[in-house]
Amino acid sequence: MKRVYVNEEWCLGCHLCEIQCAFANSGEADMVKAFNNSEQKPLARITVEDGENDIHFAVSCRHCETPYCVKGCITGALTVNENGIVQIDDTRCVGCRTCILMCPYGCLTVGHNKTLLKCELCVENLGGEPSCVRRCPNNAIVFEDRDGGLL
Amino acid sequence: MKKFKYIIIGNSAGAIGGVQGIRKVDQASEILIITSEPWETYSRPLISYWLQGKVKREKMHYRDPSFYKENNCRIRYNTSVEKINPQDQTMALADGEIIGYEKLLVATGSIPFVPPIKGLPKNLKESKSIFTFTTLADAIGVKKGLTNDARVVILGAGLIGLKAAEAMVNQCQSVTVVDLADRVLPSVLEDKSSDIVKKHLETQAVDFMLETSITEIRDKEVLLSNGKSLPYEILILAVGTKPQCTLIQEARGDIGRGIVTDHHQETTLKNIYAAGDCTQSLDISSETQKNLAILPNAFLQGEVAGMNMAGEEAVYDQAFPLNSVGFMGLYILSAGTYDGVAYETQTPEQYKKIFIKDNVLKGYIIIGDCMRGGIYTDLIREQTDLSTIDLKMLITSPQIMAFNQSSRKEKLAQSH
Amino acid sequence: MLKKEGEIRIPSGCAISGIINRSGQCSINGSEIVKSISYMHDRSNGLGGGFAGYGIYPEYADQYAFHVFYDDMSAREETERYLDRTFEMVNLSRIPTRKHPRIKNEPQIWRYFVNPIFTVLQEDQDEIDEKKFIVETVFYINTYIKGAYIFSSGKNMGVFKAVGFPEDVGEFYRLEEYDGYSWTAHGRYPTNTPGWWGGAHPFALLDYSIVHNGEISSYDANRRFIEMFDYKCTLQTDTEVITYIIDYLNRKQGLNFEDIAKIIAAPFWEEIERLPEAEAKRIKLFRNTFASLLITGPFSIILGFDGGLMALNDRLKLRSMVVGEKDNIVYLASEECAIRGICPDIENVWAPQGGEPIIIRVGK
Amino acid sequence: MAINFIHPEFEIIREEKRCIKCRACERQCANEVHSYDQEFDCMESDESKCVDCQRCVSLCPTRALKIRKTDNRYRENANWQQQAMEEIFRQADTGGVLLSSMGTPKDYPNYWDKILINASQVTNPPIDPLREPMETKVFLGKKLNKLEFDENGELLSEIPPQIELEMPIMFSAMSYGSISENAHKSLARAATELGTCYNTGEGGLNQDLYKYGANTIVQVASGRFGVHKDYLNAGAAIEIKMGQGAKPGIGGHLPGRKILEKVSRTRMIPVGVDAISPAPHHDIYSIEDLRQLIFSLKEATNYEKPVIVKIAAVHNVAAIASGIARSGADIIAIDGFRGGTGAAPTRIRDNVGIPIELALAAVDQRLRDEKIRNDVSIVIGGSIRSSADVVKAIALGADAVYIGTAALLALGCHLCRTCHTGKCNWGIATQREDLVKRLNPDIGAKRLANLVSAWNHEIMEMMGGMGINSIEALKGNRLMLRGIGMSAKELEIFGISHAGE
Repeated sequence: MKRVYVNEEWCLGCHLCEIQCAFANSGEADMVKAFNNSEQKPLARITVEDGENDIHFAVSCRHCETPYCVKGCITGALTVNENGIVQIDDTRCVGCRTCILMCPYGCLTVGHNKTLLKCELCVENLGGEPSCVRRCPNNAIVFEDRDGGLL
Repeated sequence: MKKFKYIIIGNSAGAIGGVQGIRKVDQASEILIITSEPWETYSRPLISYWLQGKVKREKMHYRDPSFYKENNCRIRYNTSVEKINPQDQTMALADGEIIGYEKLLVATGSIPFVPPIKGLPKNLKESKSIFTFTTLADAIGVKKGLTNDARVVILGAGLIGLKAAEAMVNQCQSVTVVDLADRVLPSVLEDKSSDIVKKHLETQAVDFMLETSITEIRDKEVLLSNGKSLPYEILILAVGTKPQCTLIQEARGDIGRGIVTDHHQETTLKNIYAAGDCTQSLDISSETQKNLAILPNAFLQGEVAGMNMAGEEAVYDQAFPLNSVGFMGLYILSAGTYDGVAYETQTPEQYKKIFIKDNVLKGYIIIGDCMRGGIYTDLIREQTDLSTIDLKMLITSPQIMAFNQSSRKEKLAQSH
Repeated sequence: MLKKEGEIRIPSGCAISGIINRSGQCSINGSEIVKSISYMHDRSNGLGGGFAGYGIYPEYADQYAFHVFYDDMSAREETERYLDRTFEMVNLSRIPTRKHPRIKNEPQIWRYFVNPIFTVLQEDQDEIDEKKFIVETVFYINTYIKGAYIFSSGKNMGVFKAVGFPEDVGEFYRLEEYDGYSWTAHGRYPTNTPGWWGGAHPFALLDYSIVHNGEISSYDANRRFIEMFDYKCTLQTDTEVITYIIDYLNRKQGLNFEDIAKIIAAPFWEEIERLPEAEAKRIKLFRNTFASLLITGPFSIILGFDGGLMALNDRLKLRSMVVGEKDNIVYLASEECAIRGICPDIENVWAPQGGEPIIIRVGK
Repeated sequence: MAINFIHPEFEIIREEKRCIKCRACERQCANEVHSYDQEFDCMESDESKCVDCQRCVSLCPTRALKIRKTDNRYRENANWQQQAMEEIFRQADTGGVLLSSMGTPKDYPNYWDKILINASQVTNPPIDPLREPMETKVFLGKKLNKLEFDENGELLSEIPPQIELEMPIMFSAMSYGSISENAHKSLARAATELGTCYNTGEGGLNQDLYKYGANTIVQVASGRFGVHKDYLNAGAAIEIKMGQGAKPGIGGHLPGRKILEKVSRTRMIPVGVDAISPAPHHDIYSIEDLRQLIFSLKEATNYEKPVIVKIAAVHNVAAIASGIARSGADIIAIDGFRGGTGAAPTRIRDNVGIPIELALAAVDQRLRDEKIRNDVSIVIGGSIRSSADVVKAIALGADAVYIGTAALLALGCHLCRTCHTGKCNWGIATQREDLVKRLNPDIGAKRLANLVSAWNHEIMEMMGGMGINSIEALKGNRLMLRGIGMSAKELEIFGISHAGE
C-alpha cells in the first residue's frame, strides 16, 4: 500500500508538515482561521524531530502491517480499514493511551478533547495525497508503495 | 452431535483475537463462540468508564455488533462449558449438549480472587452492596447501589481497585481504598511513582488506608486490622484476579501460573489452544513465567492462536507486562521489569524511570506526559541492543533521533 | 514602386508540369507541354510562365546554349564583347518568337551556341573545370553587366520564359517548332512582383533546370550557407537557391540525385532510427554535413538534367504532385488534369510521398 | 566607523493578522533576519540582514510575508542616483573593490527585445507541431567540407567528433564550488533526461557525477582545477574557458571558506585555500598557444572529443572567433556581457564587454564571409531568458545556446545577487550543508527538465509558425527576423530588415 515515507537527507526541519497537517485536520478552510481564530491551535499528527548536525525528519504513523496500537486498543477505536489505513474512531476512544504505550514510533498524540490523534493519510480531508507530502517543500516526505522494499 | 471446525470459549480480547487470527488464514469455516455472559463482546476495562459515566453502554463494544456476522461467527450467550474431552475432541455444555471441535481456543480469562474474610456472604453475586469489579454485570450491580451519599470502601489498591475508585469518587460521599501493601499499584509501580499516584488521588478526594486489611465484613461496616472500622454502602473486593484454568486442568492439561502453552499458544492438549488472562506467558523482560492479565497481550495471543488453529504457523514470543492507565487526569505508562540500572528524571510535567540491564532496556515507568512512550516499549519488545543508540538522548525523551542513521532509515523509509 | 526579383525576396505559388520519354527519343513536341500546363491556368496569375526542353538542339549538342535577355543594345554589345574573349561563337541569333497580344514589353532575346576557349596558362596549371568556368561566366554577366541576363546555359537544352500565362509564353516562343525527350513547364503566381522576365521559371544553370511550386521556409538558411561556396543568390527566389544547392551537391560534391533528395528533403530522425544501420549512418552523415541544405516549407520541384528528370516534394508533402505513366512516357504535374488533358488513357497514376524522389533517367 | 551610511535596502512586511507564528521563516533564513519573541508571542525581523531572496515569502504557509524595496532614499538626483551614492559609501567604508553576483542589472539595450520573429500565413502553411514531426536535434562540431566515397559509392568519410543534442539548449558552465553539489546533480540529471549537456565549469567533476559523462562538458580554465586525464575523457566534450561574459579580462576567485572536503578533492587543492583562476591561461599568450592546448587536449582524448573554446563577447569578437575557428577548435562558445557569475568586480561586470546579440551576428557573418562557418559550431550564452531568445539566436546563426541564469532560476534562484556571501537560502550558491540540502536534486532536475522541455515546445511552436520543421532550417535564417526600433547601423550588423520592410 502507499504509505508516507520520510527521507532525512532532504528534510530541512522547516516544520511546515506539522503546520499543514494540523491545518488539514482542523476542519477549517483557512489556515489563518485555523491557527489564529480559536482558543487552541490545531494539533499535528506528524512530528518533526530536530537533531544535531542539521538532521531533521518527520515521523507519522507508519500504518504498520502489524499495528500494535490496533491490537492493544482496549475499546476497538483503532482499526485497520480495507485499504490498510490505521484509523481511529474518536467516538470510541477513551484516551487511555494504550496505543501510545504500544506504538514503536511514537506516532499518536493526545488531542484537545483528550481522545487520541493519529495520521490517517488525509483520507478524510483531502483524498489522494496526504497534506504533509503535498506541501513538503523538498520532497522529504513522499507517499509511495514500498511494500516490495525500498528502491 | 454438532461438530465445528473452530470453537472459542470466551468472548473478550483473547477470543476476538482468535477470530481475527483464524480469519487471516481461513475466511470460510464457521466459528462457534461460547460465552457465559449475555452480551456481545465488550471491553472489560471500560466498565469503570461506564460506571463513571464517561462511556455509554453502546460504546462499550469491543468490536462493532456486525463483527460476528462479518466474520461468520455463531455465538451462544449465557452458556457455560462443563467439560472438555480432548480425546474425542468434544465438550459438554452446561445444558448437557455435547458438541465436537476440530480446533478449540480456550479464552476463559480470569476471575476475581475473593479472599476468605470473615462475614463474606456465601453468594456474592446476589449481594446488593458487596461486589467484585471485573465484569459488566459487576458494574451494573455497583451502579444500582451508587448514590450521592453512598460511602464506598474498596479493598485493593491495584488497577481494578483504583479504576473503581476513580469511577465513583465524584458520584458518592466518600471512597476509601484499603490495602495491605504499603503503596498503591504495588504490582505495577515502585515506591516513588506509587507515591506520586497516591498523592494525586488524594488530592482528588480518594482516601487511602494502606498497610491495613479488612478483618471482618459486617452489614454496612467493615472491621480493619488496625482496630478501626469503616462504614460502607458499597464494598468492592478488588484484591486481584486469578486465571480461569479449570476446564484445562480437568482435562489434564498443564497448568502453571495459568494454562501452559507453547509459542503457538497450543496447550499441552492436542488441538486445544489458549489465550489471554487464563494463560501463563514467558515475560521476556524478566525471563520468568507469569500470568500477564493484560488486554493487548490477550489479543496478540488470541491472534497467534487463531492463525495456528487455521493452519498457518505463527509465533508469540514477545510477552511482557505493560500497562497504560490513567487516574483522574494522571496517566501512567509502564512496561517490563524494574531490574537493572535505573535512570530517573523528573520535570513538572513528568516523572520517568528507566531500567537498563546488559545493554537492554528492561522496563520503564512514566507518569504524566507519556508522549511517544511506545518507543521505549518497542526497545523492550525487540530486546534492542542499546550500544548503537544515543542513550542520553533516549533517556531525556523517547525519539527516533536516538537511533543510528541506518535504523532511522529502516524505521521511516521502509514499510513495516 | 514594387521591387523586382533580386531586389527583394519574392515568394510565389505555382503550377508545374513535366514530360519525359524514357527511351531518350526526342519524340515530344513542345506543344504537348504547352497544352499540359494550360490545364492549370488558374494556378498562374499571368506574371510568369516558362519551359525547359531537353534534346531540342541536336545540331549543336556539343555547344553550350546561352539564352540571354537584354534590356538594351549596350547590354548586348557589352555581353558579346565579354563572351568573345573566352568563347568560340558557333552560332548566334535572336530566338524566334511570334507577336502575341498578351505578351508585352519583351526584351531582346538572344541565343548563343558557344565553346569555351582556354588559355595555355590555364591548361598548364591543370585548372580546367569547364563547368565552373561556365558558371563563373554566367554569374559575372548576370551580376555585373547591367541589363543582361543569361537564363539558360546548358548543352542541348534550353529555357524559354516570359511574363505572361504559360500557354501564351509557349505560343510566343513557337515551342511547337521544337522536339525533345523531356520538357518541364511552369506557371507562376507570385505575390509581390510586377513580373520580370528573368524572374520567370524555370531557373537554370548549366544543364540543371528547376521548376518549383512552393515557398520554402528555410530560404535564408540555405542561401547563407550556399553563398559560402561561390554562389550568389541574385534573384532571391527559391528556385534559384534550390538550383544552386543541386548544382553544389551533384556537380561539386559528386552526389547522385537519390542522395541529394535525402539531403534536401531529409528523412526525419525517427525514420532514420528505423533504417538499417549502414543506411542510417549514411543519412546521418548527410544530415550532419549538409544540415543547412535541408529545405523546409512546401515545395514540389521538377529538376531537369542531362538525361533525366527528378520530381521531389518536401518531406511533409505540403504541395501537390502526381505522376503518371503511359508506355515509355512519364508525366509529372501539380494536378492530375494536366496529365489527363494530354494523355486521356494514362495508366498508373499516383502521388509520390513527401521526400520520395521520382527520378527518371532516359535509356534506363 | 561610527556612522553606518548603508541603510537596509528592503522592508519586511509581515501581516500580523495572518502570521501563525509557525517560525518557518526563522528556520529558513540563513541570514537570520527573522526571530521569534517569546515574550510578545510574535515574529520579529532584522531588515538590515535581508537580501530579498524570497525564501521566507515562498515558504510562509499563510502568505503573511512580503518584501519590498524600501522607499527610503538618499537625496539623489539625475546624475547621482541612489546606487552610485551607496557604492561610494561602501567603498569609503571598506576601501575595497566592489563585488557583485549574477549578470549586470544595468539598463543596456537588450536586442532580443528589438527583434521580432516571422510566421507563415497564406502563401505557405504553418506546421502544427502536435500533428507533424518537429525536429530540434542539433549536432555541435566541425562539419566535413567534402565527402569521400569509394569506387562503389560507399561513404568513406566519418563524422568528426560531435556533441549530439536533442534540443539546442545546454546548461552553461557553473563550477562545483561556486554552486552546490545538489545544483550540479540537478543539472547533470536534467541534462541526461533532456538529452543535452551541462558544463562542469572550472571546478572539476565530482566522482559521483562521472556517470552522467555522456551529457557533461568538462571545462579547462586558467586555474586548471580538477583537470586530469580521466576528467578530460569523462565528458562529451572539453571546453577551454578563455573568458566569461560577466567579467571579461579577469580571472576568478573562489574563497577558501567554500573549499570544503569534497570541493577540495574535486578541485585537487587543499581544504580552505582560496582557488585563484588567473586572468590569462599562463600557457596561452597568443592564438598559436591556444592551438597547442587544443591539440594537447585532443591528444589526451584520442581525438574523440570536440573541443569548445569559450570567450567573452568583446569588441573584436568576430576576429577572435575567426582565429579560434582556424585554431582547430570544433565549437566556439561566446558569452555575452549580461551573463551571470558567482562573483565579479562590479565595475567590470557592468562596463566591460558587448551584448551577445551583436557579437553573435558579427561572428556568424564573419565566419561565413571567410567561408569557415562549417569549421565550427557557435554556442552563445549570456542572458538567454526565454525560448524566443533561443529562436532569435538560432536564426541569427547560433547552433545552440547556453543557459545559466535561467537554469538557476528554475532551481529556485531569485536573483538576490548575493552568491558571493555563500549563504544561498535556496541551496544553490553555497557549500553549507544545511543549505545545500534545501535543493533536492529530484526536484531540481525535474524543474530544469520542465523548463527546457517547455522551451523546446515553444521553440517547436515558433518553428511551426514559420513553416520550419527542423531546427537546421532555422539556423542562420535571418530572413525570419525583423528589427524593431533599431538604427540602420544596428540592422546592418544584424543583417536583418526592419519590421515593415
